[in-house]
Amino acid sequence: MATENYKLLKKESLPALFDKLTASGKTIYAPVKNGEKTEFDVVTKYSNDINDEYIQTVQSLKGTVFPKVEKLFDYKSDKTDTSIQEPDFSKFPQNVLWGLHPCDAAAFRPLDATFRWDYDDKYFLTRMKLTTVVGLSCSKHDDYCFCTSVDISPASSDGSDIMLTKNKAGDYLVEIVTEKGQEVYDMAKELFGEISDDKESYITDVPKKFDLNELNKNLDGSFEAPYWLAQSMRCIGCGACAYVCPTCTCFDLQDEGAANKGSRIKCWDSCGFGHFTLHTSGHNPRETQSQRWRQRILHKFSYMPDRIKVFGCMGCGRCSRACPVDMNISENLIKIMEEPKNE
Amino acid sequence: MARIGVFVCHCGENISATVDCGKVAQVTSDIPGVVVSVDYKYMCSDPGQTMIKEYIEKEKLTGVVVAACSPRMHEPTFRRACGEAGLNPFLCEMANVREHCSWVHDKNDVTTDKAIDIVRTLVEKVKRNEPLMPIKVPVTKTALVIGGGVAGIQSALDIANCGHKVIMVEKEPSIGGHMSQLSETFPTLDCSQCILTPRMVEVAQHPNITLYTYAEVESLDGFIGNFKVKIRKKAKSLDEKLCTGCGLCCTKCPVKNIPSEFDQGLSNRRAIYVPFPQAVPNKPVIDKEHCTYYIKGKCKVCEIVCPTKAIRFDQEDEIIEVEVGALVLATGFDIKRANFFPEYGYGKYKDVIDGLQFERIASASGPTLGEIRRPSDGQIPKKIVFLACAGSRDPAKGIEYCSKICCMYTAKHAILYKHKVHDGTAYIFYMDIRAAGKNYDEFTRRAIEEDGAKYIRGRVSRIYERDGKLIVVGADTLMNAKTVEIEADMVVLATAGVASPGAEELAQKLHVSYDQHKFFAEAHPKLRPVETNTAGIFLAGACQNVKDIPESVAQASGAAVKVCGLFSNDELTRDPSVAVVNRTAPPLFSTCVGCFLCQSVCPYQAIEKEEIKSRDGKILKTIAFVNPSVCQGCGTCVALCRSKSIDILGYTHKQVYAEVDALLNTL
Amino acid sequence: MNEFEPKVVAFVCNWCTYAGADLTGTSRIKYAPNVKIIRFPCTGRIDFMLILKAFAKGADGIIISGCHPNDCHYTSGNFHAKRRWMVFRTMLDFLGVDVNRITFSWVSAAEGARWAEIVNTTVDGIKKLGPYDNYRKMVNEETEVNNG
Amino acid sequence: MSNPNIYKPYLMKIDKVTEEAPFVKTFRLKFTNEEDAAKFNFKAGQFGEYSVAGEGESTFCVASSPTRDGYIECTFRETGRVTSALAGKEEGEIIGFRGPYGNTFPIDEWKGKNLLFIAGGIALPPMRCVIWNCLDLRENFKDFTIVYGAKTVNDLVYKHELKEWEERPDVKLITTVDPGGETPDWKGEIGFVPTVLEKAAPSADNTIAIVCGPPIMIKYTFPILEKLGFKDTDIFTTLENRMKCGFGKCGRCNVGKVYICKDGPVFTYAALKQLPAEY
Amino acid sequence: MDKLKQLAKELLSNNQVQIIVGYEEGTVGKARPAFISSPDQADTLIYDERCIHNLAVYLTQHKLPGNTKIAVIASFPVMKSIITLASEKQLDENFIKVIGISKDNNIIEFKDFADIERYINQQDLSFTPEEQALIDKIDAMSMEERWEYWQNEFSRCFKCYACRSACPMCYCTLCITDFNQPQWVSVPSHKLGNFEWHINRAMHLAGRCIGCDECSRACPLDLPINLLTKKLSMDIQKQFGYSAGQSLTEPYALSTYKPDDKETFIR
Ligand SMILES: Cc1cc2nc3c(=O)[nH]c(=O)nc-3n(C[C@H](O)[C@H](O)[C@H](O)COP(=O)(O)OP(=O)(O)OC[C@H]3O[C@@H](n4cnc5c(N)ncnc54)[C@H](O)[C@@H]3O)c2cc1C
Ligand SMILES: Cc1cc2nc3c(=O)[nH]c(=O)nc-3n(C[C@H](O)[C@H](O)[C@H](O)COP(=O)(O)OP(=O)(O)OC[C@H]3O[C@@H](n4cnc5c(N)ncnc54)[C@H](O)[C@@H]3O)c2cc1C
Ligand code: SF4
Ligand code: SF4
Ligand code: SF4
Ligand code: SF4
Ligand code: SF4
Ligand code: SF4
Repeated sequence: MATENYKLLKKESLPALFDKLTASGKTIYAPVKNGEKTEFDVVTKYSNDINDEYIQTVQSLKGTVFPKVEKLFDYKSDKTDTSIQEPDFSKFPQNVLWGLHPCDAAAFRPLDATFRWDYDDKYFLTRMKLTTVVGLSCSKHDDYCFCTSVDISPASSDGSDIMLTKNKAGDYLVEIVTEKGQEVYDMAKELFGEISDDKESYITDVPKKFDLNELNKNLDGSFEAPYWLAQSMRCIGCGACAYVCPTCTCFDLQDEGAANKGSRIKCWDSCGFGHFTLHTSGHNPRETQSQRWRQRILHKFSYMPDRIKVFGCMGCGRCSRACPVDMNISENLIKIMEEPKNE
Repeated sequence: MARIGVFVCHCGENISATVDCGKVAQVTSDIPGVVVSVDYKYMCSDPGQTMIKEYIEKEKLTGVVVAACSPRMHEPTFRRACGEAGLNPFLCEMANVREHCSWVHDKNDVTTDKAIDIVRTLVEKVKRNEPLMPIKVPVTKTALVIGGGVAGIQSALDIANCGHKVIMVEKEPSIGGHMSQLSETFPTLDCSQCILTPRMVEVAQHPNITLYTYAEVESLDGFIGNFKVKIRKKAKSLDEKLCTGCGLCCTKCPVKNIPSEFDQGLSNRRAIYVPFPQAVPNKPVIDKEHCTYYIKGKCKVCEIVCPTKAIRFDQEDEIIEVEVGALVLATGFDIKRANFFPEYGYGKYKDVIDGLQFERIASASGPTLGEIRRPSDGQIPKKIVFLACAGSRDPAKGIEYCSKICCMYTAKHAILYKHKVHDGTAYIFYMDIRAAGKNYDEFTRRAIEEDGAKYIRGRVSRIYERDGKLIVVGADTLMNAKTVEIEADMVVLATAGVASPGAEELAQKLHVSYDQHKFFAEAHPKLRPVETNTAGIFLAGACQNVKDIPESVAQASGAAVKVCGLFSNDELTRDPSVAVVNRTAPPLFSTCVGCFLCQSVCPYQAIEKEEIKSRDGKILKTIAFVNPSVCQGCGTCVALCRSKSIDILGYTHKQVYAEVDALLNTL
Repeated sequence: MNEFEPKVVAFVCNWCTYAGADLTGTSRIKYAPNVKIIRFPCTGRIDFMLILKAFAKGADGIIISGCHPNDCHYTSGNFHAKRRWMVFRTMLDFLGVDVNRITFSWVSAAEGARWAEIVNTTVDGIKKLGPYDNYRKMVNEETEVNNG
Repeated sequence: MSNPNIYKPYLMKIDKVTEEAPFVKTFRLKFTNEEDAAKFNFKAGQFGEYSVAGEGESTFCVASSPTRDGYIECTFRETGRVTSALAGKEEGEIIGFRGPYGNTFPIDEWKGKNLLFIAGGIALPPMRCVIWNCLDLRENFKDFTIVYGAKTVNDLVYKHELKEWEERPDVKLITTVDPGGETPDWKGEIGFVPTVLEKAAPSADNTIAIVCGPPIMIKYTFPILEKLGFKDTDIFTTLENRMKCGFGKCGRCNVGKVYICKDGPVFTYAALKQLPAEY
Repeated sequence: MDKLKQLAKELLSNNQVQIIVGYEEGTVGKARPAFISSPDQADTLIYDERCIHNLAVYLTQHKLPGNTKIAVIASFPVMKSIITLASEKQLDENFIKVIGISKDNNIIEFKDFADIERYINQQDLSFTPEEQALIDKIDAMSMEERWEYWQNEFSRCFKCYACRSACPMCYCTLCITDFNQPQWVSVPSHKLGNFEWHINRAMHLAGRCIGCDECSRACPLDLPINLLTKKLSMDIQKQFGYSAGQSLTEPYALSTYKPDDKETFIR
């Protein structure tokens, strides 16, 4: 790849940048080392625990825009009157998500598409609007990663507002991708320099395991395919995969509190749960785990691209890492690709 | 749609003195679902009740909360009133603002607020109450009495005389139990058999009593009012209809050396035998274990001699099934025997005997025809030592309880001995003399004072033989634990009374509880001493605990009254507050997963298995089922069930949850 | 500021403690009004979840009381209850729940004075412990954004 | 409002409660806020999320006709947490409603046709909306036939309206109850809906059939309609799948690619045939 | 383990069982549960120290076809699970063949469940010092510290229920968390909801937990929730002398009692 021009952010400038962001009222999430593991956490200052060479966290940052539990509104009511108190949307936090890998940054696309589909979800969209994504190219990967198979590259800046790539010296090559990115840059111009370099050379090489569009075609008419059952035998139907996934959006609406006061809450749910689709009558359209596994795959790789024009998988491999019984998604997708197409 | 009426009672001034009843009514009228809330001086008075009834009709109330005294006081009153107004009585609840509020707190706002909270809680509960119907179960008016000792006999006769059918099952060839073995009885010293035999005959002849001797209960199913019992009639090898009881067979049987159970091994019987002359029924049975024909395949002497050809060698055990509405357990007790007292040489020395053996020796119908002669050589013992508490109250032997009868019968034995052997000396080792009972203490004093029994307070450590004498070594605790040694001709051990041998097994068959000593457990030690935990099964006599005859008979009559009380109804009406296992739409059918952990917590064995079957009879699921006729509504199962599959009517999850919520929500 | 008045819920069985509390009333023995009673058929019916629910709904303390051992109207409900509490209490303690806020007691139908005493000592004890803020904090936790 | 909150319900006052059958009630609901009322409109077949504070939301179709202004109605059966709580509400109390969601019956396209309504049990509500809508525009349509069945006489909902329809000369109403469900004075048919339908044999010519009912009834009714000559594009029905949001986000109701909340609940038999078995 | 493969082949080819639940090579160096239904698949079976999943969980998931005989490869925890499940009437002995694997990796063929019971009772069932140490560490904390510790841990939980799904003893078709009238356990994964969930889980497994640690292993967020049930197991063993998975017939610790159960806190 050719050499290009980048802004340069020196390693030493990071503390100052973080201080500025914090001072401007932003909440910063960054990948923080904790023993063997690295997980996203809120930080107010730059520290050496912030890991810019992690492979992947267990949990994504989905929760910053689609919290695992979100209060929609409070209500109060008595015998004759009821009132609803919405949250103050203007008080929603201004988040800077620091150091997400391209898969995670890209994951906001399907979230956005879902929460915008015909009906705008004010909660999500407000949070998203207040969020600045600082992406980080991947210098490492593991066998679970398969971003290249879902048309994302370890260096792609799609979904990020600012894109960082760490160079040999440990400094960052910076791309300003969006206006929001520009704002951050403008806020701390003095910390940035200029450099020209070839960022591709610092990036890990993730092998491509399958072709996304081929897969999409293969899935057409696969509804009755026998492989769903074969693949899902071991699946124990927990929600681990969906809960770590940066793009899964299934949720539940619940009331909490008593009749006179309380709140309505939106909280994560998973299509893998047996009672997810259970009718009150006892009938369950997705009664078996294989039907639910099929829903998971088809939703991401067939229904979403069809209905909202975006795939529901970013190749981060989280679900495969988290699954207690090794339901490795890319392995299964490859197997589906290998199936003779049933015409 | 909830339409609740709240009725706040002043109870004269009992409530209104500290609680602002008007305010309670006013505030509670704002609770959603409350359509009327009023206060009144005396709710339980006629006008008060009429007011409630009128509101029920006028306001079409779906629930009533009476804020007044304790429900333990007036719940029936107000529920009846509601019922009369056409509201299901179980849709009425009481808020206890008197005992739990006005009487225990001072007059102030806090007290009024508490009253309001109590009402609110009950309003939320009653909103979730369901109309309940009292449970009705038909009653089969036949009783089964198990055990034909004096207790069983008494119960059977009492019940039969009330006009109900009774089936009696006795495992021995004759009824009579231990009492028939006794010589004379304390404290009156009347002849045991003389008073018992007529009653035994009455049992046999009573038109309402069906007697099965040589029979045992095989299994029990069902529940109060509706038991199904399988009875095993052991083969007697005899056609009882043909047998006239002439006894010829028993005299001709060549097997002569079987120790007689009735005489406690002090005499012998034949292989075909009647246990004792007054036996009821007075017909023999063949003891298959000892009969030569059954052992070797030949003999048949009895068959040959029988004038009516009543012997049936090919007879087999027969299982009959009967339906009964109640059971009386009267299987009695037993006493500890050989092996249990190696230190006393019991079983080793022929002249160390137990109390029952002494009874036989003292009995006019016994092996010695009532003369006190010792087993070894038939000599009349001149010095005789009685040991009370042989095994009883002895934790080391595992029997920490008092056998209750020994003190008395030992005194009796001493008296009987002195009456028969005037020059003899009776020594009695005892721990304490327990003689509580009408004329009991007088009786023991008589033994000491009139009949000169020598009471020594202390334990016997050892008995051994020396020169044909039994040396009894003990300590006299009243004499500074001085060692006492007595050269006795005979020793009688008042061995501990214990549960009858098959008690545990029987209890398990019948699902009644039993204590650690295998005596059957009463439902409540004070208030329900003749009932078991299993509704419809009652206790009589020594099977519950060792007792003497008067106590056994009294309890037996008590049990009979319980049975007759039960039988005085064609149907049983039970509190509908029972547990139910939920049912849901298929394919789940119920959230119960059939772990049956609930089964073992239920104190009443009310939980059964229910199979849910498809149309073609395939078992789809096995779930728990609570038999509403048996469940007493304690709810112990409810709190155990993890998946919340059992609920208890009247105290449902929804109800109690709402109560907790309401009580705290606005506090 | 007023003195802290704790909210205490009592779960009692119908046959012994409820009747015992009735006797307290009949005997006109005064006790702290902070305690409110919910009636159960038997201690065996009391689900541990109700205890948690009471805390969640704002109770500062809880009394659970039934018949003395061997006196259970249903013979063994209280024995079962006792075992469950032994286990449940261990659990609560292990989780850092303040088990001193739960009084377990046996109060018979004849022990009216004892009921008053149990209530008063419980209320005093909880006054000393103060409001159950830890639990309240957990309940009132804002369901706001977090990273997971 | 420029940026409405799609989760926020309208507050509705219960104006009238009608007990239809055991465990089945109809609520007439009025907006507590005039502005909301003025802006609100819906079409036959659409549904909404009804909520009880503290208990949650639950999905029912709007059972009243869009031609009747100023209120909406819903008919529901008490089955679970929310519906039980709803059933406990009285006139004058407030509940929440958000909607309308979903597609509609193409009533405009039915002009000049015969209409055949076939309903079973509690499934009459979605149908009732269309029936009244069409009756209010009666002149647009030709023959008007309603076949309605329930388990027992007691289970028939909208009893007063059934009477009204029965008495109207321009409506042919056939009611039926399952064998064994009749009362001594029952005058209607006895038999299952499909059987009664087959017997009545309405003409398929220029006729639109609208079928709502329990899955088992629908399953047996479609073949009979086809046998009678109905085209699958002329047969309409509604589908129900569990849903939370009502607008295609919560992930429950889809049947393959099709979202019942957005692409439904109204489907033609022809469309149904294309769907995988996931409802 | 050639013997294992051999045995599997035999069982399948003479139709003694139709399915074998065992382990196979997974991805990225993991082992994972496998379902073998024909002799030629048997070669994929493995057994080594990576094979830690408690396979008993599959015996109550009604995914396996009914009326077929199933063989299951059973490490020690699996054996204990099977005994507990059988004592709770969840397994039909006639349809389950248990291929035990001893601690030193030898195959044990069990005749019946009673046979397993016997085997279990010959093993050392005490808690390891490591397990004890983990519990002791928490026990040693002050009440406030314990509260903080668990609040912290629970606040991470997002209620994916992997812990429940992975536990063989959590076989309820409708878990208490799915029960909504009343809503015993708050659905959302906020602090209270999580707290309620974890107490419930622990109490429901009190004395039933066989100590396989599968729950915390399954937890993607590594919550040490196995300590809760372990603590209770220890306590119940100490107080009532009961340990799960030891007996087919002995009543479960919390569905029985002894009149002389000793406690110190009831007034
Ligand atoms: C040595 C001695 C002296 C005594 N002296 C006196 C005295 O002087 N005064 C006095 O008041 N009391 C005396 N007693 C006590 C007296 O014997 C008992 O109170 C009395 O026998 C109790 O009667 P019961 O019917 O309960 O039991 P039992 O007499 O034991 O009768 C039980 C009957 O049930 C039958 N049975 C047992 N199990 C079964 C079964 N599974 N199925 C069917 N039938 C079964 C037995 O065969 C027996 O016939 C004395 C006891 C002893 C041991
Ligand atoms: C388009 C459409 C139109 C409908 N129209 C009507 C109509 O007009 N009239 C009518 O009566 N019905 C209608 N229904 C059906 C109706 O929505 C359900 O019967 C109703 O929602 C059940 O009510 P519930 O909330 O009381 O039940 P519950 O089952 O108690 O539901 C309460 C909530 O708890 C949750 N829940 C329920 N069961 C479980 C479980 N097993 N595990 C975990 N959580 C659970 C659910 O999320 C539910 O929202 C319609 C459904 C749809 C999709
Ligand atoms: S695929 Fe794995 S993580 Fe997902 S539900 Fe199944 S077992 Fe759980
Ligand atoms: S499906 Fe799996 S790999 Fe894809 S984005 Fe979700 S967690 Fe990552
Ligand atoms: S009711 Fe509960 S405890 Fe009893 S068998 Fe069913 S699930 Fe088990
Ligand atoms: S409520 Fe009590 S008596 Fe009734 S079934 Fe349950 S445990 Fe048995
Ligand atoms: S597996 Fe972990 S995150 Fe999931 S519910 Fe259990 S404890 Fe919570
Ligand atoms: S947590 Fe309790 S109710 Fe839920 S599955 Fe486990 S044991 Fe059953």
